[in-house]
Amino acid sequence: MAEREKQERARRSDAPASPRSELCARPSALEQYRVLLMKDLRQELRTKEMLVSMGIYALLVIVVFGVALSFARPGADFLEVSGGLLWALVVFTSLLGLNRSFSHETENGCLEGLLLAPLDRGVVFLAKATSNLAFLAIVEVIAVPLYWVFFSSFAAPAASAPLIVVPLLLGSVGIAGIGTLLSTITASTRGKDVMLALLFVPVVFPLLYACVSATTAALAGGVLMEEAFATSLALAAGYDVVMLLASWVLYDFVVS
Amino acid sequence: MAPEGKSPRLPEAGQWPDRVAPAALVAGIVLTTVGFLMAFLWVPPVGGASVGGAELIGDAMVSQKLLLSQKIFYFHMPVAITSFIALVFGAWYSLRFLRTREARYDTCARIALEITLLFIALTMITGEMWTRFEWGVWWSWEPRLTTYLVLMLVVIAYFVLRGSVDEPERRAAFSAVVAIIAFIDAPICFMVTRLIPSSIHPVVLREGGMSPEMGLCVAVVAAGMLCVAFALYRARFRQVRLAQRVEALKEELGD
Amino acid sequence: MNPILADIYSTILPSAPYVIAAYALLWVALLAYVLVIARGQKRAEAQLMLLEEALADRQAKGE
Amino acid sequence: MSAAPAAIRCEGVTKAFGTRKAVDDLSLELPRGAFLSVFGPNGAGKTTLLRMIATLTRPSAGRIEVEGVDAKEEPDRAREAIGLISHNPMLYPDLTAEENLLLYARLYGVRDPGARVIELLDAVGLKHRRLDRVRTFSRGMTQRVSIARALVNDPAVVLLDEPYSGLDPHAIEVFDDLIASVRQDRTFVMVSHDLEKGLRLADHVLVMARGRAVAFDPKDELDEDEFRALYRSTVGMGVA
Repeated sequence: MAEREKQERARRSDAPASPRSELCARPSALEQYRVLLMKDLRQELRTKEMLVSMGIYALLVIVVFGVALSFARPGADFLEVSGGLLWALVVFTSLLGLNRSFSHETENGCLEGLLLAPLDRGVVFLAKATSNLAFLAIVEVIAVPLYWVFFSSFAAPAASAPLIVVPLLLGSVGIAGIGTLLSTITASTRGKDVMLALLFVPVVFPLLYACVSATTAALAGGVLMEEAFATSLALAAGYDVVMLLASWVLYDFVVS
Repeated sequence: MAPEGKSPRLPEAGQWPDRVAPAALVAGIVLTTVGFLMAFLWVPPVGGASVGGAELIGDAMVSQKLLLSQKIFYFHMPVAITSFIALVFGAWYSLRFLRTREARYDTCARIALEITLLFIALTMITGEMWTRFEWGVWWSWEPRLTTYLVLMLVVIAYFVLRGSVDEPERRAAFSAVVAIIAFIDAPICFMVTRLIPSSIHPVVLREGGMSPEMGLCVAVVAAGMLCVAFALYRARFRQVRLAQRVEALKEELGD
Repeated sequence: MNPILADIYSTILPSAPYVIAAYALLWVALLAYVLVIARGQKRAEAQLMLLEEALADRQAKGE
Repeated sequence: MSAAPAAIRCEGVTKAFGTRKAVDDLSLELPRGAFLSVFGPNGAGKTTLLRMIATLTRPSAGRIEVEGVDAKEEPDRAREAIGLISHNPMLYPDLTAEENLLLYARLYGVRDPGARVIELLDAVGLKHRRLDRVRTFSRGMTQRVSIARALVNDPAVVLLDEPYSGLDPHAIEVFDDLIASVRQDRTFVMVSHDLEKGLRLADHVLVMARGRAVAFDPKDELDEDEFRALYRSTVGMGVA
């Protein structure tokens, strides 16, 4: 039995070394990752579809917040709410972007074209997650100062306010990671917009909770800052690591 | 096994689990009844959930310890345990499906998640009644309740997702991935809501350990609930399998 | 009313509806799931009957 | 030990989910340089077979070898030998023709991507349109870029999945000429509804019904009238 297997293996390795054409040399995964990422960025730079729609959407959400808060009395209490509002803005905007990002891939069956190439599925995931992260970051860079401009009259944030960059970064990484997996799933379902929201919101709930806590702590400063900031960030980072790993492993099953 | 060739080969049934199932059902009923009687007649009264000091929840100051409502706990907790165990099975079957690509594991995972949803709903119902009475509010963002709400939403999303994918194999793969994500998400969610101190939500102390009587009662009911869950799982499995067999037969005869 | 009795009842009566509701709803939900199973079973049986009819028709035609 | 491995060898290939078998115990061996046409009614498993050969779907059982490489064990090596043209062009509409091809060329690690892409675009007659976005192309032109895309890695095996759908007669003619010009010594497998077209190009035919191979023959051993009758009866099976 084992003998036969050995022969079988020998026969197989006898077969021509590779059916690959002379023209090609297998590129490294890093090179493929770079190529895929550049593709997403170039496409976006050309159409600006995602960035524009996400940016305008963020502005609209800010306007809605403005209405919602128009009868609130300005005061220090606002700082406790503002972290949460900021994250509501981020979540809704990223939902919009995630929905968009994968419709490019399914539009002409492009995803299949990528899968035909000798390409690790993890690379596809990482490239897509990176580009989603990049777009989300760009939108945040515009939306967060805007948010500050509109609402800074309510209450002056504590001196530690610039630290909100850290939870924003951790949150965006997690959102881009798990969001890429979930949007790949929902891209080929019926009613995909609703489906993505339905899956995405409960799954990112823990991350959201941790990030809101850290953001609020940074904005309010004081005791809250000392108590909650580090713990929240550690938990958010833990979530990122676990979920990114899980998404990376599970991605193969989603695309094939 | 099924004769080879065209005859439809399907998720097996009729082996030991099906023989055990009726016994499990009886055991489940007996154990839960015993647990019920124990809870009301035997376990000494304990204070209900107490709040750290006096807290304002909803409109009422809550500080007192209430006796009878605590009896809900003896069913609330076993039901919660059962739902999580069902989720573990669901995730495990999903994993096995992804590795083997066999349709029967997909069916198993789906039914395990149905059971999960059922028991999560039970947890929410019993938990609600407790919250309503003890704190006078319908909802409180307490870590456990929040975790279960999130878990319930993910499981509901799982079934909505199943409904919106037509291709059976793709549906199975997608839902398996979601089930595994749900399984990873739940403990993280609990940890996050638990570990982050919140200035707004009261910290509910229910620990301080259970007395041996309480522990025994919870254990009896938990065992009973697990038996009931198993019997239900098996009954549902047989029914779904029958439906699948009929479908397969219809296809064979259809043309 | 006897003040002591009133005191005892006061610890039990207000919570009784919630306790009863919790237990009742628990079993109601389990029962609902059993009904779902039963309905599925019934549907499968109906389908099976259709198949039997089709088979009978086919045999009748074949002869 | 055979002298040269077949271009495509399937052994007992099955794709099943539950009781439903899309492809059922299918075996065939296709020599290098052959042109195989696969016929069959809707749902016969033609596309599933093609997708399995293309390594997009994993077979539940059996073995597929592409150019002597086991497609299940070493999908990436098999992929290097495969090009797929489908009714879906698999091109990003907002990138230019050149950028699209460059993307794929780099993914396959083509040594001189720039030159290769120009050469291919020249071959499909779209060199002068290479800086236009694919979105602005007609269906026929898109499909020609799609041919160039499939050939970017100089594959030994080219798979065609209903390539004619949505093309007008003129575009079909151009498409056929192109296929003929890139034929060289490549192996082709085509899934098509169009019996006449499939027969004209092919030197091997495979008829499938309900996942099984009803007939697999080299074309010159084939009585065409008999084949047409068989085709009609199998297609009829699917419709009823």
